[in-house]
Amino acid sequence: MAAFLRSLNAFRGGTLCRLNADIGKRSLFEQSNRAPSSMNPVARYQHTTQYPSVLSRFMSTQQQNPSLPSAGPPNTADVVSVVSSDMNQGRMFAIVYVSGTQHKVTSGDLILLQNDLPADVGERIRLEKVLLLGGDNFTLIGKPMLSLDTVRVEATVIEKTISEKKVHFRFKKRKRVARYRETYTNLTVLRINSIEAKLR
Amino acid sequence: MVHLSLVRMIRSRGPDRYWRKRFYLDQSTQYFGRRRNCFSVAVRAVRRAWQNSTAGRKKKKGQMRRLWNLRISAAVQEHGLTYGPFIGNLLKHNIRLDRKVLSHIAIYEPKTFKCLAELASQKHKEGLLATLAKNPEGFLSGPVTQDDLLAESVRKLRLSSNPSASS
Amino acid sequence: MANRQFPSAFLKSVLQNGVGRYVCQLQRLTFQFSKVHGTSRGVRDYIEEDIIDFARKNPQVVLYVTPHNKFSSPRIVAEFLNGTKRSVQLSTLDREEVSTQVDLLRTQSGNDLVRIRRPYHTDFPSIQGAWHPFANKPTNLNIAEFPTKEPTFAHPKTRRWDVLGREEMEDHLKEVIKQKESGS
Amino acid sequence: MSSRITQQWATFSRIWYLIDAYRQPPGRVAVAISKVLQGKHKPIYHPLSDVGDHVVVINTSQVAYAKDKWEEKIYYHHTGYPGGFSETPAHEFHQKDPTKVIKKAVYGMLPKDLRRREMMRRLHLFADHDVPEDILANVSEQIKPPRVVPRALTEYTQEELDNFPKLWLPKEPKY
Repeated sequence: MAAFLRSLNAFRGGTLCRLNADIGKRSLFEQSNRAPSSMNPVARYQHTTQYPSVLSRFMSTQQQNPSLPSAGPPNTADVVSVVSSDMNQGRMFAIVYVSGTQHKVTSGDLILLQNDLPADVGERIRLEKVLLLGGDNFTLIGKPMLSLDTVRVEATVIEKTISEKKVHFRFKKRKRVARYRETYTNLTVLRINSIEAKLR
Repeated sequence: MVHLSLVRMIRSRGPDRYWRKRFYLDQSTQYFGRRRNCFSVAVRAVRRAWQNSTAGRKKKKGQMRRLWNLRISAAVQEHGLTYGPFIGNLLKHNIRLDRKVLSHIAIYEPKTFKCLAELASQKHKEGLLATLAKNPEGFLSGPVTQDDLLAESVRKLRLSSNPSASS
Repeated sequence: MANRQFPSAFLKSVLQNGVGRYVCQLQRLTFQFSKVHGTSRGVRDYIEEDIIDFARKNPQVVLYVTPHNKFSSPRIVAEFLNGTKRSVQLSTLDREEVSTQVDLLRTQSGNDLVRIRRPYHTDFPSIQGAWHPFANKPTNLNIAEFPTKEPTFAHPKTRRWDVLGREEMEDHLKEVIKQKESGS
Repeated sequence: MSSRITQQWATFSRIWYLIDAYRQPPGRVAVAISKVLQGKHKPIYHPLSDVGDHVVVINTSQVAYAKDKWEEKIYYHHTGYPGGFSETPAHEFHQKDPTKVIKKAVYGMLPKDLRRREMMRRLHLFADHDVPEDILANVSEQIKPPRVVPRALTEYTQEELDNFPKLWLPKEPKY
């Protein structure tokens, strides 16, 4: 995660943040090209309006879902029908618990497990412990897990290998204590094939 | 000093002492200065590196957890809740998402995270109301402002000065 | 140890393996061993006992058995679909250990055995759209004039009377008292 | 799928915050400011990625130290040369430059490394409420000051003073 964010950070050096930094660097009293906020109230969100796809996605969260009845608290049956129609429409993600760790997965993902799964390579397995299922407009939260009838996450074991060499070394100075051990952990790579869901 | 194929290919491979040193010097090939080629310095550097890597594998787990906690705390504050009630009340709901996944959701699936925050804050309020019902006297000791105190003391003063007003 | 001396990579697969079906990545195995040396004994046992079974179970793997006295230290050379050639030393291993080494090569993909930087790979990091600074801001900030008398950015309130509000607490207490009275 | 790079621009965009230091304790203002400058209010925070926001502070000349701290608090400085040591009480320090008290408080709360210089460059301090328009145009949210702004006796109108409930009346001084 951290490495990923750092790589993101490397990307953005050239564009927006430099623009902001330049504003800071310039004389504070220099007139900016940007319109004053009184003229255009949305001016301060200028950098997001340049990318309408991003903004519109979040504008949609402000609006009510038209298929939900607007007045009063939502009825359970209505919510179930709306969520059922949303399901399997777009891409979904699930949080699965495999080999002691939780992973957020969507179909087509690769995940790396730090142990040796009993399944052989090429076998298609079902990940049964699903903690959460989400789509663009809905979230199903398990307490703590969703039932087997609701969600079905399938994966293929595509690789079983070992990690790089890890040196375990204990040393005490002036005590003639030095323990050197090389270890390799077993790794399993899974390909997530499908996430299917159905409310019953 | 990196030995390539020639040393490895000769028939008599030399004394053990030589290869014992090469074991350490092979590890220090990318170090700077005398740490690379001078054995007595290199062996200390390599051993120190191994110790650091052994300790670092353990340390990393704690560091990552601290970072996740900080991120969850920042994300949950946008929804008007703090870290402690959020984590505690998710557990009361029996939602067992771990901190790695929660911080990941906070960045990549903000709508789902908002749902989780709302669930937690709802449970938080329920819990507070339950404790309030057990201890109603705690109500007055809480939300007292200067105005409340003043109004209370004025009322008492009037009662004591004018007994007919109370009846 | 994580530095430039030790290479690292991101998680990947060869040719989208496992999306449709799984394809075994191991293509060729060459057993290089000696017929006379004691170090090759485990390999010889493996070839006598197990190699036929292995060949039957994995018809896609081509096996070469090349005994020669020059191979005083026996090894297997494995060739993978992505062109990787990897050799594994087998001297003084017994039959079962040789068997595990062969099985490991069968299940590997031929990618380098290096430190993996992230334990997952995804083409769709975000389904709902990633967080950005405006995601959870109140919308009335769009038309606010600064400086304003009602600032919005603050650390959340943690005390009970701030979370619940005075009216909500009063209502709740009244209800509790009502229930107690009706119950008694 | 839209381009991933444009999505990052929104995620990593910096926004500008405003805070009014009018009758606020400098230390508590600095706590709020330093968190925003470091980016610790964002779920994408990482110490190595530079995600801090800008902060504009107004009315720094009006900060309020508690009790007699203006006399008691002393700012020390040493030039490094013999005899280069100097002690300045807070009130003198504040008179020299009315933005310096907040600046020094924030500076001390930021991480002591190379990131600190970049963060301090995103801190914009103004002694009064006159802020250049181009800076004010960037501001998109205001930080709530840590303390409820108290009113001085002189700031109450005569009507409010007359209507204020009195428990007792002070006696007229004899002299």
